[in-house]
Amino acid sequence: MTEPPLLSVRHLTTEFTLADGQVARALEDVSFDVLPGQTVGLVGESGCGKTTTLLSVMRLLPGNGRISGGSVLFKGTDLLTLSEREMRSHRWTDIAVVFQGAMNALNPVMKIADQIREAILLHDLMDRKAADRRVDDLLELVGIPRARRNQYPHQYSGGMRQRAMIAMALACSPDLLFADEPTTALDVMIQAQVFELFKRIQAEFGLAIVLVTHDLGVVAEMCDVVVVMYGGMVAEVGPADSVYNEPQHPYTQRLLAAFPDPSQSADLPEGGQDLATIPGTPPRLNALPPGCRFEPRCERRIDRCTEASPALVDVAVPGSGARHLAACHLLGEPEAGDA
Amino acid sequence: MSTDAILEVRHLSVEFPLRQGIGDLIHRRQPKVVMAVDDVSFSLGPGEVLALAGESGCGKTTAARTLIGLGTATRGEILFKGRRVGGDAADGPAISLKELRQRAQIVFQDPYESLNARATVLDIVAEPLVVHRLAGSAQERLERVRLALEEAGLRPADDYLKRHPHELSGGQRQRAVIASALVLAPELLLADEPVSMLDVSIRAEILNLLNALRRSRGISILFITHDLGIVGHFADRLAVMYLGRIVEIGPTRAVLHDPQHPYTRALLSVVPVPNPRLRRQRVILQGETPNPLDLPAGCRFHPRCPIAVAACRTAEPDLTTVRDAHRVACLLVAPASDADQATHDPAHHEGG
Amino acid sequence: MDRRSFLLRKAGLALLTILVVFGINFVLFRVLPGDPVRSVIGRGVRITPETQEALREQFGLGKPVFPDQLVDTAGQWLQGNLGISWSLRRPVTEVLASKLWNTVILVGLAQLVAIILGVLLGMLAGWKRKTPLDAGALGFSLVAWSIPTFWLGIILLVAGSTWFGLPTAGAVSPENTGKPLLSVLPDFARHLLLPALTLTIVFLGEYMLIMRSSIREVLADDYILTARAKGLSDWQVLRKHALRNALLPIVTVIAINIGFIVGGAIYVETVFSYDGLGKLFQTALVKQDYPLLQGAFMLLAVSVVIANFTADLLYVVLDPRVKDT
Amino acid sequence: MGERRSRWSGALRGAGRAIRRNKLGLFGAVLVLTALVLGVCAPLLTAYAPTDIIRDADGHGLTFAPPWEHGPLGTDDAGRDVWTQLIYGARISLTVAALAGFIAISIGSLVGITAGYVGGRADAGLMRVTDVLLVIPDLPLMLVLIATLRQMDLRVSPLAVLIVVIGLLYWTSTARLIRSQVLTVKERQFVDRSRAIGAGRIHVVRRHILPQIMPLIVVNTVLVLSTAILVESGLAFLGLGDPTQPSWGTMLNFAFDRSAITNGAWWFYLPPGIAIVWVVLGFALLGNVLEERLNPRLTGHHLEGGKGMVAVPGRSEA
Repeated sequence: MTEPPLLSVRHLTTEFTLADGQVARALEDVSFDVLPGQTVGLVGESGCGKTTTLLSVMRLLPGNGRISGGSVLFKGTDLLTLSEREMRSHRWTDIAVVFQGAMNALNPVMKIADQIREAILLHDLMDRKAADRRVDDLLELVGIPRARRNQYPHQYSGGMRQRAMIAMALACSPDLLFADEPTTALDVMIQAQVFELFKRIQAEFGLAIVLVTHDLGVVAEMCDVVVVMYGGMVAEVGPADSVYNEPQHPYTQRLLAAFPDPSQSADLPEGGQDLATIPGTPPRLNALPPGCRFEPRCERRIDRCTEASPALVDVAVPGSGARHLAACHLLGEPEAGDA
Repeated sequence: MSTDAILEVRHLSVEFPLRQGIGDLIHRRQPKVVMAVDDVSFSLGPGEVLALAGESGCGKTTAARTLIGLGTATRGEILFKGRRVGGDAADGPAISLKELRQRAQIVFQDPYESLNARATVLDIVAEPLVVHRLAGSAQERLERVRLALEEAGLRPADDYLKRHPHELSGGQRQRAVIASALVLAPELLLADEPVSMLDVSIRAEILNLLNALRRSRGISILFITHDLGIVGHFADRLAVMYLGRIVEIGPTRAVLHDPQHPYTRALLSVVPVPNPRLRRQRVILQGETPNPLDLPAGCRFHPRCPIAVAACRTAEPDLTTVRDAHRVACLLVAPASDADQATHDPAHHEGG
Repeated sequence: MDRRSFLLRKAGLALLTILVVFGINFVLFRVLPGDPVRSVIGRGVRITPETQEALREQFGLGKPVFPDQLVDTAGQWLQGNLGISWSLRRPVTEVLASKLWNTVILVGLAQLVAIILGVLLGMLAGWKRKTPLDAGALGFSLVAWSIPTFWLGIILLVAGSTWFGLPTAGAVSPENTGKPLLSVLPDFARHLLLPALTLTIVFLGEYMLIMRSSIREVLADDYILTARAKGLSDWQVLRKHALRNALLPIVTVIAINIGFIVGGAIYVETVFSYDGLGKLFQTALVKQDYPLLQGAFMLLAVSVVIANFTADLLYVVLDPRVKDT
Repeated sequence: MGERRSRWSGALRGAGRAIRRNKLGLFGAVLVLTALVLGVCAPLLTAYAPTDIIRDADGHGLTFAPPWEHGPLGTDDAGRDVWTQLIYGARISLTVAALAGFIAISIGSLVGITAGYVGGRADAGLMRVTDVLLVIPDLPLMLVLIATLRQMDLRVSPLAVLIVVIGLLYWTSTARLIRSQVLTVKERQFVDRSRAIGAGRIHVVRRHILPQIMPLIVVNTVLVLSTAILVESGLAFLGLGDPTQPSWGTMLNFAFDRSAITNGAWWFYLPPGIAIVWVVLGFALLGNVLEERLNPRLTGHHLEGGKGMVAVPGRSEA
């Protein structure tokens, strides 16, 4: 903990006004850190708030969303205190995003090169000529032939669109890259290529990456730190190794058990074996449980679980120096002074 | 191949003619054809689960759709319990498409898309009974729908009958789809990526449900998937497809544990494993699957193959048996007689 | 589908449409009661038997209807010979040519203003959803769409002449008739104002409405979020990303509208006695001057087909993904 | 039969719910309904027949009498009661529009569903016809057609000619819209599933396609009806209505031709126009509400965030 975090999300709370006028807390008390050059996995099932976290940090929530509390410190500056104009100057130059399913994330009537160049020119980083050169360099970096720079998104394959999206995200040399399900619609081989690319650019530019995904396998292969989210809250956060091998939150435990491990499949009995399941479904925004949000599906619930929402407590192996936290009443209460 | 197979597919090919532009007509160009499925053969025994795996565009979905008559086979034949589907009775035992569709059912990938939003669960599950005029009275129909729902895990059934799809979660929708497939007590289930749209915890439930059905009812399942991570938990046999062809087929454990085809090896090496401690040697193929309109000569995998030799550019390999029922289409894989000699194992070419 | 196939198909459609219009004209011409020569020349016209014979020859009226008459008529029409107006006793082509420009200027001006204003206001309304601007735009659009063109013309005619002393009839004042257009420009503009305003209001409403919903759909697309994440301001997002994508439906609507624009011109020119093709068409209708009616119909249809094809070309320029829609 | 009815009523009930929830939609419904009631109850609301000539004490026709001399809306050039003509005109205008609209929607739906579901050559052929009709300028075509038909002494009411011509020309946009919707629905997985179960074409169209496009047909009916009213009034204004059964358009034709404007008889040319706007606006409002309900993409967008997004700024802590 000697190095100051690049991004520090503290007690972030975001609300949505639903169609029926009800206000729902899509994010509650979300806290995590991203150190420079680190890869952090934001993992959870659909509706757990991982994309909302990204949009809240970037302050790009839709019209019915509203950040009602907490802070987002980027290099010590609270992004939530900035004016809209100041916030705009931080976007892309400090934090860039690779969006999900790059088909719709790219403007269909604008040439790829122009879309990449746009951000460079917008933030006045260089003149037009230099920007064009930079676009060529970026395309080469992500492996798109120069001949295709002036094509339109529909002329690209899914994998190439995602590469173009990555080139675009790198255009202003950000320190932090959010990748929102960057390979969801892609085949495994293309997914492997894209992640290889992520690793390469990270090694080359030393940027930090926050990978938003539902795929526990991808997180295990890519990330140093895992943030497991459930129902708009952080269930568990810690080094990937600890979280995967010593999961503390009942949700993390069940989730990992439900996820098939192909490296183990050769040892399975003939005809396969049933996977562990989690009964029930994740909570809907319009019907959040009053206490712990996992309580209705938890087999180990106790009385307190229905009453109060648990806070994150330190569960790290003493002396390991790692920061491993989980939010569960079974794990005890947070000590005073804990973040 | 065994004659008591539920399903037998022989040399199935499916071609799609490409729509021609006016320019093509003026210049009298030959209509182009996409070979979606190319000379595919396999069989499926009673109570068996065969996984058909591959990347998008490999022809696995087209194959499944063709089996149930949602596509037309260009060549080859499909036999259901030894009876030729849509065949002429003069050529031997035949089964009509209508009867096949009563005894074989398909479950699609997207539970949000495969249910008509304006129908109730009762309408949806009862539809096969209505189409085949199988339930005499409304009461009997209701009873059979209830049974199917309970079997698909929607209990108590009465809670779900009047619901519309938007009132169900993703997992419940897929259960409703499965219930409507079960209502006719089929012998064969074609499951086209039935869990790929579902969250991890829900996915496990649906896979367990399919597994239970296979065990309790002895339903044979053809399981179409792009996810090699889940087949080990579920399938008895695994077939890997690439560009319309089966490149490797065999008992699941044999294929996963000892993949022979370089494509299978690469594919398996990049499946994400939920274990941060495991650092594997990964074979990442460069480029993308070639355009099926312009198939490479010889082995269609050779342009991306890490171990290709000159012969691969000209000769197209057939499936050859390496061990028992494990068959591979690769020139560099030794046939069964040499199977024990490890020196012929292509793994050594790769150094891994 | 590639661009060339798309354009070839559209060109084919244009040609087919012109053929169909010609066919309608040809058939309707023949089902009219009476002597076919008379229907070419007109009832009350006195002509020598020689001329009559010449005309009979020219339009092949002595021969069988199919194929000879069809071929002869098509030949005549292709040469620009559309017969002689019964009421005006001048060649139809000549009459049409003399009225064409007045209408082109009226319709063109109104469309230009309506498109520019409609796109701009519609964009603002769609962007500022649920604001007074949005509600106002929606209200105006719906009311403008609901008003019959001719009635709006009447209202504006009464209001304009009573309160602003604007002229109520003609394209220029009687004393200026026949003078070169440039020399009487102010007078021409005064006459143009009310009819053009009427047409503008009618089409403005529709363009605003389409642009409003089009921009709202586009703004819900993912690439808009990308653009915002890049640091673009809302206005930059609108201008650089949303506008061009939102314009595509407008182009389609304008293409479809061109036919209705002609209808609007007929109403407005009738109400304002504006000396153009629309008024001519209405006069021909009242006087049952069939050659003139059909000639005008042919000219209007061909203009619409050409304008429609131009809109298709524009669409190809705007959308790199041209597909068969 | 029961199922069929429930599908229709289902679509209509959905439409009804959407309209009731929305003030503008409710307003639109009120506008249409009042016009309908006035037309239906016309004989109860006036002492005259539309052709009756009002006479003064001397027996002269009371021409161009303003409302304050003869209530409630004065008289026209021939001394007929404008109010009476107006409410009887509602009958003509609405009937012509309803019948023409019905023809147009029926043809349009049939063509759209056939072209979309059957596909292939039927689709290509039907769409060529639609495209050509869509491009030919509608008003000139109608004028030429009606003029010729009249010349032919067909011995049918001019209103019948109007209904048929409008009905036969205004189905094209409906057909295109429904076809593209059918094409989308046809590709949906639940249609595939139904086919895989063994369902035939009729079953698929009845059980899956129709219920999906029914809301679209309802919206389109509303829009086609309003178009039909506008078109009828326009044709009647150009003198192609039935002078013995004046619709609102015919009234305006009389007013314009018989110098109501130069006489300042605004009570003659304002009410029919207002009546047309009244009804068409009613339909337009209904259509707008239904369309917003049909298209969920219109409910929100990415530029709406802005200033109110961060509610509690600066509660930063170390």
